Amino acid sequence: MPGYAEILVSAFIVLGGLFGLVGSFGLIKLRDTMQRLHGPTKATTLGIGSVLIASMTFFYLIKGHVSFHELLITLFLFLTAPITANFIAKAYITRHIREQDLPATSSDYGWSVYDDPPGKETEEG
Amino acid sequence: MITLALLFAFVCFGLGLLFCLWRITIGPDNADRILALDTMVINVIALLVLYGVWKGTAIYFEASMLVAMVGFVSSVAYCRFILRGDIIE
Amino acid sequence: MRKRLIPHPLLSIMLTLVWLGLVNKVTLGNLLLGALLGLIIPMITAPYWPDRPKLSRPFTVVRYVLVVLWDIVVANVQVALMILFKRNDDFRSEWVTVPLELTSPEAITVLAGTITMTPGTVSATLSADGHAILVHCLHTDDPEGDRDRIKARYERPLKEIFE
Amino acid sequence: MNHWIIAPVILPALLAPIIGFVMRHDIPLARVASLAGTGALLAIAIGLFLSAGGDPQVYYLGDWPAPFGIVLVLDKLSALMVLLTAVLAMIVLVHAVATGWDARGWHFHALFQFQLMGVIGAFLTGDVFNLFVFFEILLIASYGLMIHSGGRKRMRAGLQYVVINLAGSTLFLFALGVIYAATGTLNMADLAQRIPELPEGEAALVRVAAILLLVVFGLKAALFPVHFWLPATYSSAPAPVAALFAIMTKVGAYAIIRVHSLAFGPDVAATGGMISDWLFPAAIITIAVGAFGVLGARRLMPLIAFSVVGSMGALMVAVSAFEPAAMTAALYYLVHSTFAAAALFLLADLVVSRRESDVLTLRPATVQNGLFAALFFAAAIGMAGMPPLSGFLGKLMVLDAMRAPGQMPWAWAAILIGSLMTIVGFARAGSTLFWKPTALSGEPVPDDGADPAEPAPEQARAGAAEIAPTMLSIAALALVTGFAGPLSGYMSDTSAQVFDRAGYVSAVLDGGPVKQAAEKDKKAEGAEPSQDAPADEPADGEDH
Amino acid sequence: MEFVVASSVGALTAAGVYLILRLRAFAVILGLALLSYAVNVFLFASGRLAINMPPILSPYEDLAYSDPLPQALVLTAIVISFGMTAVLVMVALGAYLESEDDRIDLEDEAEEGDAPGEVSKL
Amino acid sequence: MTDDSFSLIIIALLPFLGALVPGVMIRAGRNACAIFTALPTALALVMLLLHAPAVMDGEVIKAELDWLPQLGLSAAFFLDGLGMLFAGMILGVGLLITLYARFYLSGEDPMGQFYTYLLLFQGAMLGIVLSDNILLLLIFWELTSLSSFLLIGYWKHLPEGRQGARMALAVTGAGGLAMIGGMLILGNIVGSYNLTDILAAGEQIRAHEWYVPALVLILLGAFTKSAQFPFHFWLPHAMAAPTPVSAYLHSATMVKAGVFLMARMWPALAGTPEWFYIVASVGLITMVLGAVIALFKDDLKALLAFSTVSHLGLLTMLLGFGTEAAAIAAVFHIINHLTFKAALFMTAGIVDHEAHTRDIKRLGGLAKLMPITAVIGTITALSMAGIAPFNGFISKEKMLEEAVHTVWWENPWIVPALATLGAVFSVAYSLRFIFHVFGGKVRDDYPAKPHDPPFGMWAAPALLTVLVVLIGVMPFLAEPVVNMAATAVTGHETHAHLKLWHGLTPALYLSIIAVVGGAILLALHKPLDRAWIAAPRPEAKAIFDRLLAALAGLAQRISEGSHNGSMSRYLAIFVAATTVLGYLAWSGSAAAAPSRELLPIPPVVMVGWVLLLVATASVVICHRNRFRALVVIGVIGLIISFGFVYLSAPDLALTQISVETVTIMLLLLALHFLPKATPVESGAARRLRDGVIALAAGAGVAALAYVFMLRDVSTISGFHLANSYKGGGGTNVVNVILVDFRGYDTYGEIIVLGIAGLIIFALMEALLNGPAAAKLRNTDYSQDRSRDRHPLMMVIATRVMMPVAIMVGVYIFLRGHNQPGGGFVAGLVVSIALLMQYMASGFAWTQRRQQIEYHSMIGWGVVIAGLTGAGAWLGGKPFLTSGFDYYHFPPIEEFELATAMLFDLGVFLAVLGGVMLMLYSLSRIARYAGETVNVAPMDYDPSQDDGGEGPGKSDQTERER
Ligand code: NA
Ligand code: NA
Repeated sequence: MPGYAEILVSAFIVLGGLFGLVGSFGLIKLRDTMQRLHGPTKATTLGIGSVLIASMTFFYLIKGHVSFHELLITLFLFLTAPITANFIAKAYITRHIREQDLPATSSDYGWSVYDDPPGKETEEG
Repeated sequence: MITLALLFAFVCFGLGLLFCLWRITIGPDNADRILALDTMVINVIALLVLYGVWKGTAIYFEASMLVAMVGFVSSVAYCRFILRGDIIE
Repeated sequence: MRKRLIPHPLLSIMLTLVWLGLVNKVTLGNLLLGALLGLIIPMITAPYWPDRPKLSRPFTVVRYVLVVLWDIVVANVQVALMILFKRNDDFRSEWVTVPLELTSPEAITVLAGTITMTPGTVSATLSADGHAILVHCLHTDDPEGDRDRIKARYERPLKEIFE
Repeated sequence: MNHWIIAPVILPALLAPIIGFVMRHDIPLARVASLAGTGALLAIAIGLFLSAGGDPQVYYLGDWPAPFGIVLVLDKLSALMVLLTAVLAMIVLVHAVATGWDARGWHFHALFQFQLMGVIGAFLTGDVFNLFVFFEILLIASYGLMIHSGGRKRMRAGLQYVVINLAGSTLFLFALGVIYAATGTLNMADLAQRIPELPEGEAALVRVAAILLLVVFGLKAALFPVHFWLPATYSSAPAPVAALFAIMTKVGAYAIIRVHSLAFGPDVAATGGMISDWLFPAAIITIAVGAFGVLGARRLMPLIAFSVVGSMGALMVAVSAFEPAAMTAALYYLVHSTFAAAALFLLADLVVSRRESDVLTLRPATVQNGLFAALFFAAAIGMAGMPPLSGFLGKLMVLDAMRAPGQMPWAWAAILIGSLMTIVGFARAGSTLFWKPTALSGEPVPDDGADPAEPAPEQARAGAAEIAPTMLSIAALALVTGFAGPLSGYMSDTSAQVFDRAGYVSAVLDGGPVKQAAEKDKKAEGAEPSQDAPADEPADGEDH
Repeated sequence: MEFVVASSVGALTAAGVYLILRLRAFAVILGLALLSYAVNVFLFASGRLAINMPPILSPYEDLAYSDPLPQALVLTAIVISFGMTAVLVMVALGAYLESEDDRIDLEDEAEEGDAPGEVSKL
Repeated sequence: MTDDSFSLIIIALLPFLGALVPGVMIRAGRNACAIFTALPTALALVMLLLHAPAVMDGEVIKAELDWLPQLGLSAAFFLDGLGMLFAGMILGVGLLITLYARFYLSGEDPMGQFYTYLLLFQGAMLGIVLSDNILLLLIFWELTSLSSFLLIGYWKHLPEGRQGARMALAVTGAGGLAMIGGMLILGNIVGSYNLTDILAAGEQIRAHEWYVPALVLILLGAFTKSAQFPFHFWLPHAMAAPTPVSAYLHSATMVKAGVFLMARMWPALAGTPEWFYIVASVGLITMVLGAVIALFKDDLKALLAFSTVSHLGLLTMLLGFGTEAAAIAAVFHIINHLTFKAALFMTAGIVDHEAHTRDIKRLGGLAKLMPITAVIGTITALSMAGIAPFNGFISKEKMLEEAVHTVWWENPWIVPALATLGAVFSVAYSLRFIFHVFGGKVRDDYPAKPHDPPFGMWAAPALLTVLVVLIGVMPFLAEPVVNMAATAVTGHETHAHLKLWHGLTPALYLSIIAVVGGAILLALHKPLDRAWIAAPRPEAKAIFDRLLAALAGLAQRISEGSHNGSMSRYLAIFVAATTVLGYLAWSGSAAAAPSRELLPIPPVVMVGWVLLLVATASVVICHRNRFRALVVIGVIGLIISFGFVYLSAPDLALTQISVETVTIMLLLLALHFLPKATPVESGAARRLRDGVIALAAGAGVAALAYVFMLRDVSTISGFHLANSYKGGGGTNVVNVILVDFRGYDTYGEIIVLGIAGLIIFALMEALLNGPAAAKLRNTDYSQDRSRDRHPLMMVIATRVMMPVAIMVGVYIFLRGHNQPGGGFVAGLVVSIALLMQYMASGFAWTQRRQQIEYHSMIGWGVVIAGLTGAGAWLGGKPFLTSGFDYYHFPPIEEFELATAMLFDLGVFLAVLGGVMLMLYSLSRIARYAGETVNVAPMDYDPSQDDGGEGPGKSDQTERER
């Protein structure tokens, strides 16, 4: 087992742990929900990213075979994290923020949580 | 060294889980709970991956993959319930 | 005809790669099986993705990806430092409206995702007609600057790529 | 290996999806298929019954040797239960088709066939976990049948039925966990072999497993104090379904007979008389519950349901002795009470659908009042255990068998007094339902202005096909009475086989496919995986 | 570790039992879900606990494996209880839609047309 | 079988065979019906009489057919003197009653039914007296109760009939059940249920410790049947029956069954002080009481009924004396009572039939209007009074004679005194019958103008009256019959000497006292009657009614109170009982010391533990907020899945996490329609109780798990590990167990899923076609706080995610045999992938883009799995025997094909179809509830618009149905 590999892997692991911890810490530290939303979507992403890199490095450098699994998980998380954050934000906005407290949209239509899309006025019933 | 690093990371993500638990328990909003659950999912994935590194096996990879997938789906479902009531209207 | 058989070539390639990643072993058999699945699955799911997005400028794509990755790292460090060392009272969170020139849903989605993954911003919702994104900044002293940065750094290349 | 053993499971299992998914829009076709399938099932059941004369026959699924794979065991007891199920199924199915019940909701026939599959599978299996699986099949099918055609009352009763049985299934799994933890096996024969040989220190686990299983099976068999679900369920279920459920309580009884006499019998040191000691008083109180319920019932369907509870009590009293003569009585009574319950529920359906209520108050007589009255009289004396029908013989056999000094007074008093209360209850119900009311005496008369003596004109007369199933059930009672001698001869052979543990064990464990790993098995057991499990040291297992 | 598993099973069971004793169908469903978790872990534990010994055979080395049988049993149990839960949820929904509330208890059996006096008529 | 025994069986069976006839013959007319009813009776009687000479010679004819040898129950009959006497009476009177009823019943009465019941009853009665097996006797005994229930309730329009029938059934049925107990004890003592054996074992029985219980139980049966005090009250109420029934059942036959039984069991049971004090005392009381009450009854049939009670008491008392002479007297009185009482009932019936009333107060002077009836009535009533020269006199003399010699509890006076008192009243009511009905002046206010009936109606009583006179005048004629029966009763040969004149005996003095006293009582009837009416006295029927009403009410309260529909109570009982039983079972034996070492608890596990406990507690605490509870449940599922990974069960982890997700989806979908919060409904005490039960159950389960995890056990799974690869072709042992070793379980499990799909579909249809539909229509379920239903971002992400997820599903499916995964998880993963699509663009849109028959998919899954299993039959192998092989086509590397994968495909399809059908059903309900359906994949597609004007692509919505 090459020594630099060990150091590299360990470093990524420690980094991952730190970012993961900070991300979750944001969850309890920050005051309002919208702020808290920033923690996990970023800090934790890097945390888990580091962990995945550590894992790949570990398997390649120490176990001696290439592992693509981690890439898949990364792909998955990168695809899903914004959507989740978007939904959580909307869930929060609809329950706690009035339309007038938000900046205007710059077009005729309001934000989609409050306003129907164009041509949708006839939908009710 | 790796073992030590792993131990450190385990403690970090473990603490992270406890923070999430705190948020889930006290809320105050359901959006916070969903957020915490989602974060918890990410922490668990990290733990699973690290566990695989520790044990030197890739056998737990499917679990992390699946956790990532269902974590997303259930977070969206919870949010949709709050947003629309019917999640697959 | 070709569109019926291979509705989304990029998706097919991606799926083939995903398959190789899943089986974690590049062999001829796996490649063939992956390619086969990469053809079949998009065919099955084609009804749910009726139109094929236009994609051009591969170089811009690569540059964009690298930029975003770098920004993600930076964003993470910044946010981590803020979480750790900034007093809660010192946070100045703002809502920012980012008017969009993009119209392709794919492009909008990528932009919104990018915003979420990068420095101190989360895209919260679109306007009902899809011409603006509502962005929440964790801490900002200059909302207009943030908006312009987003438009310049992310929207412009995306517009090149998708339209 | 006799492949016919699995036929009664596979036939409905293949037929049901075809009916459910291919013929779901074509009721006549589904009816034909269902009737034909049930007819074939009956033929197979008869064939199996005739072939079950000798030692238990074992079917090794997947060609794996016991106890490692799952086995089916066809012995006299399981053959009898399968045949009973098939006969009952045919009767009930004809009723359901003739009365049109099957068309009042979706998927009756598919669920019916699945129900048969579950019940028969439970009777045939030789594996406790597989028993659980088939319990679940028969239960989930019964949920569907129970709420067939919907309606408020049925739905709410159905909800309770589902909930209590889910709780029961959970307990079943707990019990199986304890069994596996204590014995390391799931095969019934293997259990029968291993449990007596377990070291004394493991007895406590075995005892807990035995008692938990008793509660689980008792729940199905409607034993006090886990019987409470039955009256509401049976009286809210569609009548033909309630009639089919006559076999469901018997599944619980069968499971106790099978599992407890194989693995936890009185001669097993770990359990000793424990099962009897609990089963007996529970059964006695069950009789009382049934009797009070029948006497106090204000509606016909609950009355019948309570009589089913009472009959299960009498049956379980005999089972609780775990002794051949009593078991003979129990088996005879089991067959009898199945048909008696079916007859009553089917008849009740004919009557209640015409009276439009099962409330036991005086109402205008229905069409064919005399016929219904006569059928009710016959079915009721069957259920109440009055002569000359088999109920009386069954009860006599039970009484005769219960001679242990500590048990006799209780058993006799409960059965005799219970019978009396049942008779009085049925007499009251029957005379209210069928004897013409009059204004002469101050008895309440419906005040809807109709002449109470005249049946409502729009009532449809029950055709031959509608009445035939009820009559067949009663005819079955008569046959059980008339051929009491040969039948109880068979029962006594059966109960001898039930208590012949060694015979069962050797049939299952000594026969079967050549064990490719007979010696390897020894080795594997020696190198027991969980024994020398090293603590979590990083193993460099590799993906392959 | 054994204590952790046992106490978790106990806690899940206790919570599940408490919830199935509530009066509303939804609480009962939650309770049954918890009980289902509890029993799955319980059944799994009947094969004893083992760490990093998944029963995936390795052709290369002679490893020790955890007991695969309870795992297979639990899988079967999970699937079955999934089907059961689905039905339960639908039945509960049906019962709720057909009446005013989602109470689990049945109301009094007595309905109009019932003459309680008839019993004493004997 | 000899001719004799064959003929005996025929005799016993004839009434039952004949019972089938009337129903058919009634179509041929009432006369034909009556004749064909009489035929079997007559035939049986003739056959019986053919045996008479032999029986009188002391021969006993036997016949036996096997019935239920295991129990000792056989269809065994024997004909001895006692049986002969009773069988003759039953058949003889039966013939007369058939004749009488032909004229008595009106044209509206369903005569065929009547004769059927009558013959059934006759058969049952005959069976009692001919049975040589006490179990058989019990069967016939209860049959008489049942058939008399039908006969008493024959006039269904009379509530009195209904109540009388039920009362008779309750009382005699109860006695019958007691008797079963007694008889079974007798059988146990003797070791045989054969009557002959039992009668021969009298010494043994009387010496046995169970003698008294057996005696009491059997006597209960006899006393209830023969209307002995305190069970006498049912008989008068049975008089609601048509008079032929009263005459037959309540004078001649059924009520004598109890007396018969006492006579029958005499050799086995009589002769002990217990016998004497119980039987004689009860008989004495009944005799006096019945006679007293009879005097004050105005209804002719009630008078006769109480008279019958009294005479049955007399018979019982005689049998109770236990002496041979008393037995002879009893037998003789049985005959006499039969003759006069049957005739009297028929007379009463004639009066009722003609005058349309049976009320003595409205009668009188009938002697002139219906002289024949009057003669018959007078003679037989005099016999009933015990007045010479009629037969009643002789038997009463004999009774008094026996009474005089009887010492009761060292008191020689009490029995004769009471017997005489009974006789006094007996004379009084008999005379009243004569004088108040036939005597006196002709009235003009009868409800109908009475006159003598046609010959057919008075022929039967006339014949009996002839017998009354004949036996009275020439009693020696009856001697052979009496001896024949008495010999059978006592068990040794008797020599009865029946004379009209015995000289001046004490009995004669007592008789004279009785006649004089009776005449005085009749003279004083009016004031006595007033006093009687005024006097408070217990009304047996009222007591019985109240008792039964109380019992039924109690039963109703107990039953409905305990089965009150309270599910939570049922479950509490279930859990508590299980816990207690489990604890008792556990503590019944000591457990051995632990044999395994504990595994360590690393910090992450500690964290997981805390998470699980806190989450579990929060579910309980916040369960009223249903949505929140569901979120927390998600935590529990996540932790448990993680635990499964940690504890070497990757397959379990995969399954757990995916099942949990789908389950939560399902719950969310249902919660959409359900109340969002659970109200507080149980008080603190209730919650405390539930908490205690819950904690006890939890502690029990935890302790159990802890204990067994500390021990080693040798399990069968070594075989699976050893054979998984070699025999099952897979390295994932769990998967090989699922699809191969225990594939049958898995087959069952997918069937469960298939059934679940069916039920949910059926349920949905039922709901949408039931009252729920209206509720769905009329309730607004929408909680659409947000206006965007299908956000663009989600739709776009899903377009990429779903194919990837499906790919993952395929991967998990294909590798399941060798690595964690398999058909079930794959099915769920693909379901989740589809779910993503549904959540993104809505169910209806997605569904419409691609019609997938989820119904058929389940069916195919189940069928494929089943056929894969059955395919093994082709090779002669058992169901589910698997096959696998490795293939190698260069340049592709070697791969494996196994039938188990086909089986797994079935699993996959069933799971996918099942989950999707559930979602489909819920979605249909939602649309029914007013949900609108989009026609575009996303709310609004900005690339399609032309500056925000005009309708976009998604603006058209449609509504289901
Ligand atoms: Na698997
Ligand atoms: Na095989």
